[in-house]
Amino acid sequence: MYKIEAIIQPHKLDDVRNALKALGIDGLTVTEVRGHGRQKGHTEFYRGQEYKVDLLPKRKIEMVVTNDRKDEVIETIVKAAQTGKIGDGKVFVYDVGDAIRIRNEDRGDAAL
Amino acid sequence: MYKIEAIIQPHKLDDVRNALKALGIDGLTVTEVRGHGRQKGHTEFYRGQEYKVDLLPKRKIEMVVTNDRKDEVIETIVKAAQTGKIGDGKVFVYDVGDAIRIRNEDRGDAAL
Amino acid sequence: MYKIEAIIQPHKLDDVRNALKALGIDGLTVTEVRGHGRQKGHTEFYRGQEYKVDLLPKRKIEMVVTNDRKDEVIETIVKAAQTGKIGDGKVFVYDVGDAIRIRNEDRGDAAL
Amino acid sequence: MSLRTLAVLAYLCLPACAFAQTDSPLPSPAAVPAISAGDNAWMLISAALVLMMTGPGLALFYCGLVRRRNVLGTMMQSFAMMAVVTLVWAICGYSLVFAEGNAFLGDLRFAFLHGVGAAPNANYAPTIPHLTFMIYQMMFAIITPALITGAFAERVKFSSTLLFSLIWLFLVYFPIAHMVWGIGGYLNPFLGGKIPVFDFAGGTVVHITSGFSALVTAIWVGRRVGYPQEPMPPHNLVLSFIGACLLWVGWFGFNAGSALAASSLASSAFVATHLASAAGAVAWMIAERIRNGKPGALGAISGAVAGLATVTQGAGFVQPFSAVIIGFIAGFVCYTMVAVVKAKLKYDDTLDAFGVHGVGGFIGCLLTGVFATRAVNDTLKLANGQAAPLGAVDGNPGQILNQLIGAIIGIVFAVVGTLIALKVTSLALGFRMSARDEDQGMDLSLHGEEGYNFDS
Amino acid sequence: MSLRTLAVLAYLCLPACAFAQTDSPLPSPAAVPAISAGDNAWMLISAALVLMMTGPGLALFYCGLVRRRNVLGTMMQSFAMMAVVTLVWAICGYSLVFAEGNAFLGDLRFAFLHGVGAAPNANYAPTIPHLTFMIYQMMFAIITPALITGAFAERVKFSSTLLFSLIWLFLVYFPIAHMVWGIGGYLNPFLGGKIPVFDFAGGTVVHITSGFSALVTAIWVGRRVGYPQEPMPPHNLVLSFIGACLLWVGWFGFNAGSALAASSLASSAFVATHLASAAGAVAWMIAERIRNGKPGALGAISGAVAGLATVTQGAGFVQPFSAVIIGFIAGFVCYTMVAVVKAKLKYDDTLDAFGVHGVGGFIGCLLTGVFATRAVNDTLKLANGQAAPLGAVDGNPGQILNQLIGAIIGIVFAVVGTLIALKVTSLALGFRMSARDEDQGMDLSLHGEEGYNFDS
Amino acid sequence: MSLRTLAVLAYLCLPACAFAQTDSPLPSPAAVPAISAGDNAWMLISAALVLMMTGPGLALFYCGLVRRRNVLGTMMQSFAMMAVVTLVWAICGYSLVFAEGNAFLGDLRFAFLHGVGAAPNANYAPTIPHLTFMIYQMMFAIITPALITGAFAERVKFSSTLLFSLIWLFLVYFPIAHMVWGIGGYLNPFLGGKIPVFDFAGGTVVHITSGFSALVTAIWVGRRVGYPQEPMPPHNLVLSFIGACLLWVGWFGFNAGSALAASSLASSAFVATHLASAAGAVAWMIAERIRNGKPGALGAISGAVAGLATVTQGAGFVQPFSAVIIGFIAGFVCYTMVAVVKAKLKYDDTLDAFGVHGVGGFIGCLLTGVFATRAVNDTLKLANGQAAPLGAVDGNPGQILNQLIGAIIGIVFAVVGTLIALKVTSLALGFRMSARDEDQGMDLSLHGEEGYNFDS
Ligand SMILES: Nc1ncnc2c1ncn2[C@@H]1O[C@H](COP(=O)(O)OP(=O)(O)O)[C@@H](O)[C@H]1O
Ligand SMILES: Nc1ncnc2c1ncn2[C@@H]1O[C@H](COP(=O)(O)OP(=O)(O)O)[C@@H](O)[C@H]1O
Ligand SMILES: Nc1ncnc2c1ncn2[C@@H]1O[C@H](COP(=O)(O)OP(=O)(O)O)[C@@H](O)[C@H]1O
Repeated sequence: MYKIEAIIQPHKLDDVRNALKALGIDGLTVTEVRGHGRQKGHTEFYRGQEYKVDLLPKRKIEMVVTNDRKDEVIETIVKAAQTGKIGDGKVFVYDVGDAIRIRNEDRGDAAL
Repeated sequence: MYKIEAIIQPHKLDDVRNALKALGIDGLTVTEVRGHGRQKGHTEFYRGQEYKVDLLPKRKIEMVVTNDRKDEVIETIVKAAQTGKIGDGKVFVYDVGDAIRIRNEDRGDAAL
Repeated sequence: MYKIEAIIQPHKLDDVRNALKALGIDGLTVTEVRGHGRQKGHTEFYRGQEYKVDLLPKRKIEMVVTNDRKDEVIETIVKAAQTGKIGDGKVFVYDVGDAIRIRNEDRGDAAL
Repeated sequence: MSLRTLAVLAYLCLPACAFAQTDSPLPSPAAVPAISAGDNAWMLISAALVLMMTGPGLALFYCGLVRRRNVLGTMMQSFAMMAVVTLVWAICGYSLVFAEGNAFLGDLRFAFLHGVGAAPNANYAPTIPHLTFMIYQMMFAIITPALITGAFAERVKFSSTLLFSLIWLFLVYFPIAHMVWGIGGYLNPFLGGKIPVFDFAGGTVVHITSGFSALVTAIWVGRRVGYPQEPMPPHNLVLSFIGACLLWVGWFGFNAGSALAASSLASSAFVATHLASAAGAVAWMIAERIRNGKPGALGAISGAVAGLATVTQGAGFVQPFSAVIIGFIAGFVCYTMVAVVKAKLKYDDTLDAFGVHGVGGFIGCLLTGVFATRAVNDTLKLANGQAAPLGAVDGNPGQILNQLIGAIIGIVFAVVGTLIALKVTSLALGFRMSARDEDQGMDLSLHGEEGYNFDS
Repeated sequence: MSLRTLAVLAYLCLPACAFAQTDSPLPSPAAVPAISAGDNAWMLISAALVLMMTGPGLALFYCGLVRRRNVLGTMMQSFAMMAVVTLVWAICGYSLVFAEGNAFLGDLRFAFLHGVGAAPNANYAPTIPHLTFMIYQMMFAIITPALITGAFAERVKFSSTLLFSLIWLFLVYFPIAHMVWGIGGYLNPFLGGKIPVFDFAGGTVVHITSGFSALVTAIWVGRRVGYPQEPMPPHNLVLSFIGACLLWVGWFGFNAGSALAASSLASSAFVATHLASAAGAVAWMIAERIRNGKPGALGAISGAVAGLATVTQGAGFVQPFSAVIIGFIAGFVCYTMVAVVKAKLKYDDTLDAFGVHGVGGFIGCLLTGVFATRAVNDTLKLANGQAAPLGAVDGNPGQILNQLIGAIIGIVFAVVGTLIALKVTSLALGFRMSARDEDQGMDLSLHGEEGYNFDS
Repeated sequence: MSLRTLAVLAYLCLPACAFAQTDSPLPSPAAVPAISAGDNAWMLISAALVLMMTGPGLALFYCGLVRRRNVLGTMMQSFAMMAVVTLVWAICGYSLVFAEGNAFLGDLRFAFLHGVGAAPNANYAPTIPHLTFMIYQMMFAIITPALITGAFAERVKFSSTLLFSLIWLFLVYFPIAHMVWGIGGYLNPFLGGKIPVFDFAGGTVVHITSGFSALVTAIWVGRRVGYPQEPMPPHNLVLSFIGACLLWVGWFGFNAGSALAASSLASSAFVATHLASAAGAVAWMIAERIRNGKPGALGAISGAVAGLATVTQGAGFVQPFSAVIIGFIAGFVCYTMVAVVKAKLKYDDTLDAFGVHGVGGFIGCLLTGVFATRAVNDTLKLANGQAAPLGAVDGNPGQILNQLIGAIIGIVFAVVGTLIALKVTSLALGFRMSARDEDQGMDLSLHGEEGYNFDS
């Protein structure tokens, strides 16, 4: 089991979700985050006072998948989220020790 | 050290926290997330325009625990969060490499 | 590759970010979270009804770094976030399986 | 149950009253007085202010106090009154209250606003068009059932709220308003009533009726799921703050407008209203400072509203510093009610419609008997043409008893009418939301919308 | 294209009209009437209410409906009108509308408020200072272009919005307002017009012009990126709710204020306004209940606004229960327009400026021809001094045709003027934001600010 | 320190003044004039509007600009004034300002509103009840200390804010208001003053005093922790926008209401107010467009408020296009003050109470000396009964000097009084919150509440 964590542009969320749905990946969790990378922020002005904002809104999608689906999921996300411009985001992959479905206490791959 | 990550129904947060407290687990971090799984979303209407919402509000609880507490923690969470209905959520378990308490630079199990 | 996850006081975010910038760490993701640990919460009153709040606002910073930077990053964060008071937060370290830059599909260390 | 019996009795009686004696002549005023542009300007703007009290005023005050998922549902409970009560009032409500009829209800001569036009109704307001008087009074009928909804907020169906409110208007508001303000009304000291109750702007008609009805509904419907173990802090006190300020401002239309002219009596009621509000806020802050160590923002605005509700009955009868005393008492008593007594009794009056309006209205009714004075209001004349003494300060302590009787009659009607309305609504539509809907929130389950979509 | 040709023609014609015949004498009233403090009080407060309709009213109603990132940009589209139109109106707008000129435009005798002072302008409002009349009418010129911005919300540059609105005022608002309300205006039945169109408070002048112009702009500018596949739910319905309530309250100034005195006609217009709003809200809720199973909060407030927009034209001419009918029709028709027709035609009128104001204004114009009655408004006299019959209910069904002609003239001016204004603006500054800016949101890209910083 | 000495001197002097000469007779008007319903309607609604300026107006304008954690604390600084100043004004404030006394303070004849009733006070407003005049003026005393709180927002204890404001009223507001507006006041040109200063609606009394006091408090209390390195963007500009719009609308009551009648002078002041606000908004937007490339929403509303504050002094004395000029100057100067000068000088006037109200009030005071004209206001008569020339445009350039003297006296009182009030408060209660409390935020540490609980 792997956890795939994708940090993407907010307006790409729907595209990515649709692509994943097409792949049969349903279980996922989304978090609103702000991020910084190579992308430059912007400047705001309040009564002439400058205020630099360099943490930009992103969405984090986390999904735990079985080993065999890892690569296609990554590929799908990357394809759906890509615009080719700075700020597109990253995908990180982690090992998962175990998974439990709270409803019925299924464990492991069955829980996903 | 393990990280236990539980994604639960928002209204179960208090129950889970109380159960964990009873177990002596104090350190935890909560994030507001939205998730999708088998649970169906709902439809909203704004001036007759339909708008399907299928990311539903959830709470993510993360806690890093020592190896020996892992199982009882999982069990406690599952018991407290369970309603038996779709949407109850998942628990995922991850390995943790290290932990540091910022206040006094304690490391490892001592930091939890 | 490691993921460093730091949970810190909200008002320490700027300090930590500046310290990391000085170190050359640019890529990071910030989440608003609420946490509980040894720190005591506070009591609110609404029309005389008491209401105990013991989940306090924190910021979670996540950054994935190459193996060789792990230690200096941790050290920098701890130094910048420390006030010596209860509630300063924790740093957790996780292994990362892989990283992909969505924009150009760079992989591994090159993606960071 | 005696209450139930009484309820049935009242229910049978009322319609009979409603259509009786429609042929008794209206006392025709000697000469038709001219319309005063100044008075009409004041009354039109007062009507606008009282509408503003319900929406956005009360809607905001209430919706800021509920949980996020009920913000729209709570607003809608007020807004729907603006829509629905308006039509009912125009169709027959106005007539049932202000037409001549019997001592308990007007007849239907003004149904569908028949005969309500440019010419003044000299019985009530000889210097403004009858239409102005009608629409001004309409705004009171709108806010009263809206106040009640605070007691059962977060757990009742929208359709049931509407049906309940409609029945309630017919069983409680229309009769009590007629009795207190209508010509020949049983409690109307100015137009031929039997028991003289002074209610300048609706302490009994609006606040006692809504407040005690609120208590009955809260008990009947039961507590919210999770109450009181689960914390349910207000989701947006800024909204409640805006609402409270607009209530304060709008209340000038409510109380000073009740002079029905831009007269010095209006000025006097304006001043009394403002002073009582300020005193109520100060008192509640002091109470919170003493009990919790910190005066809260919610406390300050609740105190102001308590002061306003409490001074409503006496606004046009009392001296400025009597209003200050009334406001202070209001702040302390309502605070105690809401923070101490309610917590003890464990009923779930979500937004304290009873604790503030019921309790405030009740003590305001009695205090009017204490502080009402002909030095402020000389409308009531003795046989010899001199102004009649009003309250205890005028040497007429018996008025306190009259006020108490008025209050009790208001309470009885409120309790009985509310029970009937609840019963009928429950049979017809059910009343409470399902536990699942309550958990999901009114916004989604009743209205299919969310209040905030900050991540869009 | 015929539209384009017509546009050019009109463009060439208008300035010629504007400055023609400035020497024709004003019909001097026999005696200068005295100012009435009551009327002046009412008109000043009405002016304040109409300003409040734009800000915060309309600004909130609109900005709550857009996505979070456009909240400030949307507010600014209303607020900028409060600033800029004010100056234009004082410089020459007032004169072009209300000075005597020809049948299509006033001359410049009142430019820079020359001659606009304490003495009343007896042609329009003999009991209030000329300055009061001027500033009251200004508020209408402010809200009208602000209404249009709802159609192209979330995707047009700020500078372009301003330039477009200015040109639009000269090409559409000033001529139509003069024709309908100005002395000698082509459609003004009270001051020597050719075709008698009854427009009490701006159904044609404000709602038809803004609504149809809105449609043109929405089609011209094209849909928002992502519309309609991507969901774009309102980001904060509480704001829209506050806005709608303030619109309702402010509309009393708009409609009842249009009596230009605190007269019984004002009371009548006040009542009609309120009843139509209530009926509109009820109708829209019923429509949503039938179609989606749930009456929404956005539906309820939209229905109220539809009722208000629709009754505007007839407010001072119709009986209370005619207003109820008008409101009901408004609720159902506008709902259908917005929920069914718009979805079919797929243009992106972001905030339904056309569906509510254009459609509501149009049917309100016709319905005024049906329901206008001398029983309410006897200002128009026959040769024999008796009140002239007004609408179909007075036995004058031909008035419906007059109203239709008025509406069509309004629409033609709106469409042609808007096309010209769009074209000129596009050439001068461009109109639409870049896709990148649209994606980032108006707040950051146009104003360099964010509406909310909740994590600061 | 000379300031300190002066402070002590003033402190010793004032009480002496306060109770002196209470036996000097009031100039009794020949005949008691009748109350005008129109004037009373206008003044009551103006009073309501001015209250609405403080709450919710100013409270929202301010609380939207602070950080989320201080939203309630900031609102409370305004709301508490509505409660506390009300009582102080009724007890003795009104008397100290408007009773006859000496040139610097009134006596206590009206304490506890003794003798303040239905009969007009002909010295000030012969056509409205004395009570109306009293309550209208009360609203000014409420907003003035509330304005000051903007300067030390986010870092001062609630109890200290209250105590400071109370002392400040006695040391600054009451004397200056008496001097400018009270009978026999030193600077009152209409009622026997020595130096004629024209202050129609409180440019000196409200804006100069509060603005300069604000500066003193900001410097005294020091900067917020983290200022200016740490960014502190406004947490909710929508709230500030609502607040600014309500300030604009309410300001009609403030300025046009200061005519104390629904006269053509009120209309004139209304127009001047509106035009200056619009011009201020335009000017500030232009300034931001030039300097940052983007006109901001905060800029637009700040400019409107600057225009309003600046035109306050001259509103009832200047022609419409003079008001436009005043508004433009206000927008540019206040922008420069706030965006350039403040940044250079590095004091932390959190919400720019000085930069907008102090600076605006000061230039408005001088510009009144330039633009005041008897063509607008002919109240001041020469010996021969003709209207006296007022400002430079009337050929009386010396008035600019008079205005300057008035401004300086206002500033001296403000600075000295504020220093004393700060010192006393600090000794009695302390002034600033602890750094820990400041970090936690006012809402939790002072009031034990949170403004928003969106996740409940
Ligand atoms: N090393 C990292 N660790 C954690 N998050 C990162 C890291 N690098 C980038 N991110 C996240 O990815 C987002 C996009 O990164 P950015 O460098 O702008 O994109 P790219 O370089 O791929 O065009 C950032 O805003 C941040 O949230
Ligand atoms: N594979 C997964 N990866 C990440 N999060 C998941 C996954 N599956 C479910 N979730 C999270 O758990 C929540 C509940 O899942 P759901 O499938 O509705 O519950 P269940 O099937 O256990 O009844 C989802 O809303 C989502 O946030
Ligand atoms: N074991 C844990 N797992 C996850 N998060 C934790 C854990 N312990 C602490 N935290 C997070 O760190 C924050 C600070 O912890 P706290 O115990 O108050 O600080 P400290 O003991 O270091 O002074 C908590 O609010 C919580 O968000």
